[in-house]
Amino acid sequence: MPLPIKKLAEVFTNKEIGITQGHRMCPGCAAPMVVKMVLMTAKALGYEPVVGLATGCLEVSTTVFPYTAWSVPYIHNAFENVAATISGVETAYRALKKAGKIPADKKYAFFAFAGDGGTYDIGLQSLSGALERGHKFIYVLYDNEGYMNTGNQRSGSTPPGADTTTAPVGKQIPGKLQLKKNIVEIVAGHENVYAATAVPAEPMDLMSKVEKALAFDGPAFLAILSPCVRFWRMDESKSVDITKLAVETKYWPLYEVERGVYRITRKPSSFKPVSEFVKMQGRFRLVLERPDADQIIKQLQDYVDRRWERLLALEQATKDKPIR
Amino acid sequence: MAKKMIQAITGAEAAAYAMKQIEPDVVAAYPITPQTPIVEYYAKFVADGLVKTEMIPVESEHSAMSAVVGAAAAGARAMTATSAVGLALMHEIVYIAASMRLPVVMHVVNRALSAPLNIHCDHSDAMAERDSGWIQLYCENAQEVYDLTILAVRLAEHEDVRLPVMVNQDGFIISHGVEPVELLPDEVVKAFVGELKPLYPLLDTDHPVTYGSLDLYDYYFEHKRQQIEAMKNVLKVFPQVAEEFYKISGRKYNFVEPYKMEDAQYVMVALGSTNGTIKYVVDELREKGHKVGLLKIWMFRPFPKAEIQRWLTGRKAVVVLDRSVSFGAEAPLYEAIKSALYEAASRPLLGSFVYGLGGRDINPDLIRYAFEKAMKHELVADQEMYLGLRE
Amino acid sequence: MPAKYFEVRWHSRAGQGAKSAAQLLAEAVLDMGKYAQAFPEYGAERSGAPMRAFNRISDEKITVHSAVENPDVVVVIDDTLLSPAVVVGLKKEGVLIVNTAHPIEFVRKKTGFEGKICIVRATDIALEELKRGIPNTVMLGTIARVTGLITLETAAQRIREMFERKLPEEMIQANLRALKRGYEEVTCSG
Amino acid sequence: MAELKGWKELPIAGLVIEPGTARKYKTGDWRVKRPVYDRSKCIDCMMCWFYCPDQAIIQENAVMKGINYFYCKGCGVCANVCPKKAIEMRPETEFITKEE
Repeated sequence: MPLPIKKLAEVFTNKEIGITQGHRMCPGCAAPMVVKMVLMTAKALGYEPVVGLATGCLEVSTTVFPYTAWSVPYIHNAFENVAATISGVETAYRALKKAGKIPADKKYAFFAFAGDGGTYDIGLQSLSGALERGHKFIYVLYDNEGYMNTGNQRSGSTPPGADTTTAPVGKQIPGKLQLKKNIVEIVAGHENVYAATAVPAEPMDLMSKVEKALAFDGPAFLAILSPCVRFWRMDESKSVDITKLAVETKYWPLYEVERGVYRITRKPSSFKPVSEFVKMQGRFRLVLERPDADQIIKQLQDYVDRRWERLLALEQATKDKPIR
Repeated sequence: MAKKMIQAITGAEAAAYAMKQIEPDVVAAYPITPQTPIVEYYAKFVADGLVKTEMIPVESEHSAMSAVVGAAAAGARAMTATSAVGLALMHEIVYIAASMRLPVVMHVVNRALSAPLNIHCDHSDAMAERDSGWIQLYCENAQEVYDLTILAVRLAEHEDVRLPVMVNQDGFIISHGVEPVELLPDEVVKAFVGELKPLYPLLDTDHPVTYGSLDLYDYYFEHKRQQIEAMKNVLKVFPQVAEEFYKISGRKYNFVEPYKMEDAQYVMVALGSTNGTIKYVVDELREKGHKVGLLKIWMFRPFPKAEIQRWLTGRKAVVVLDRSVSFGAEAPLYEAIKSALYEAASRPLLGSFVYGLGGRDINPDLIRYAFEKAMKHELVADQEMYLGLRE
Repeated sequence: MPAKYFEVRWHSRAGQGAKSAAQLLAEAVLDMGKYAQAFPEYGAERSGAPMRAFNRISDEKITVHSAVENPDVVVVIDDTLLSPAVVVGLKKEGVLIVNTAHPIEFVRKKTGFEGKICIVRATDIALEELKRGIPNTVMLGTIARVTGLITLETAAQRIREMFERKLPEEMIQANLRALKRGYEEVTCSG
Repeated sequence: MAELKGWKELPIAGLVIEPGTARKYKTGDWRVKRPVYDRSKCIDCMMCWFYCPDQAIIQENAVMKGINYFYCKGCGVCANVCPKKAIEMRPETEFITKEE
């Protein structure tokens, strides 16, 4: 189990977290919180993190030359290839370890961080290849549901109805029409993987999944909902709260898939309507002003309901039946 | 010098064999015709436990180069191989590897770019990367593939260079043609290439470094200037490394190979396997009393301008053969030669011949024809001509 | 830069609208029959980070595309940004225009600028007139008054055209009142 | 740009060879709202420290010591996650003269 927050504070009183101050992410951005939680968990367990980053907000805002907000080894290669890049790093580690060229007592943890663009879209092939090859790495998706680094363009993760600059809410078309890809199932389909969802508002759940990922003998994937306060058009102080609401509305169910076995890690006793999540964000404002707004919300509600039922059924069906 | 071991092997096998002796820590590669046998041979070496290399069987060339960048930044000696559209798919990361100053060695088995789809030799793939910041070496035969691969490791990793190297061989013609190759003993190669001294390895967690920062208008230019300097340094370092290689092999390499150049008045310049055919024609024409010669280019990047000037100044005519085109401009090798001769005290007559696109054969008759054009002074500097093309 | 160019540098925070304000000024200048450029600075900064935007204005066609180094006017949209850095390169005979509720002496002390300083309570005026603390239209009025680059009438016309299809009439009126107050309520040193 | 280094002085390849140099970079001047902390209400739960995206909460062995205004961008997450309302967000302009 992860350390309680107060205990973590003690551990990190005089210890580097791995990401430092002086980065240039927006005020209230959830991505640096995610990185902190992930790296603190690894470091508290005695791992030496090595970080790869896909091009994106987190990348440009943390490494403006000559400044770096990283105090762990870090590599950014390009947008679409963080998984391939970290697989090269991890393979180098195995080769050099075998050759006795690096200290045997060091516990390395290889992380690839990427946004949804670098994961769902342009980086999907590289991710799939690295998962299939079975590299021991942890891929952390900070999902802000759009190309936020470049000013709010649509991605394969943008939810329907969200206003983006490349799928704007227009007079004819109500913003993005398509549902998000189910990235966790795509990843879980590689079978010999650990895949899980998490949110900053449930830190113990998140950090225990990082722990599992670290211990898992193979590739691991964490999909973490990471609000973009700027383009979700919301109060920047509420970036944590909204992820709690995402769980409570079934928008972002918390579960994990370990070698094909599904387990829901948070089952709220009652749920809130998905409209509460939607109405908290300005990116849905224009679609909510449309005459067919109720219908659009109902479709989203139906979807999250069905997906929840399906998750429950999968949990039941896959219990004690790992696929590998 | 160790006792000679000569084997009849293909260019691809020569490449793989050199890699086996170098025994890089990591090889990441994706198969593509006509590079495939290199990957296959190497995979077998790994499977048979003949090398300790960790191989990454990636899902694309893009990931091959990406993984090689990761591995090299981590502190490993890393290699890969590709061809044509595979190289084109890597393109983005080819630049990144050079700009991160990672001393990677890559085989490029030259093949035409699509469309239409073609699997045969020309140099359009490598020429599209000529400004990527990689050192480019071109091989005439399997022996050179073997030798220059070994030499490339030392050149790439030299502290004044720290740049990746592309070792080019002509697709099918060299990669699949069997020729005798003199191989060096394993221990000689291992001693020659030595251990990689990684610079700022990622795996040194006690000294964390940041690779691939965001570098805007206040610093990017300076970092490019460093790369320019590293390329200039290649011109100093290459002869030193070549001299050391000569000591272990008895084979001499340089930026260019002059062939019967002493009194040559009509000179041909080319890259790759065609040079061997040109040598044959030079011999033949010499027998008839013609003062012809060949200047084979081993190193195209950095471009050895001073050497070119030294060898071509004062000749009567120079014919440049290009196995690629630059649509709307002059062919790459010709353009470079012409530019180098701008400052020459006595400029020769210049002619540009494009040949061999998509694997179109180049035979002695065609080369003889080009020499004859030169000897008849029928060259026009601004007029590109074509060898072996139907009008 | 040649004397024939008049140059403005805006200081604000990413997301505060300096880019749009510079564009608005350029459009108003064009309406006056002059030539203008507006261009922001693109970096890695996120919302809230200090950022800059620029204008270049001339009676003749502008062909220069280089950076503005010695502006004639510096406009500071957020007084929490005041520091000597905002007046770097500002011509001695230039003007520093600041949106602030503080006195001129405060601005002088914060920036060390010895030339002409003009202040306007643009955020307060915007809050009073528009019910939102977006000071751009107020600042445009102030710039019209201080620099004479544009007339109040042209600025008003530009605002009307820009908002006509987007905002209800009462909001357009509010913007025009904000513009006028920016013109009238500016205080300058010396 | 006289203070910037020339190409001979910079490490190669755009590498940053010193860790965490961003610590020298002030992000506190982005702030328009300032978190003000009331020790008397604080229970040292460390929620503010845990969530602060800019690591601007100063703590020692899980005892809250204050806010680092050199980095704090004023997002208000700390005030929002504080279970005891020990942090209040105030307009930065209130403090602009006080620091003289």
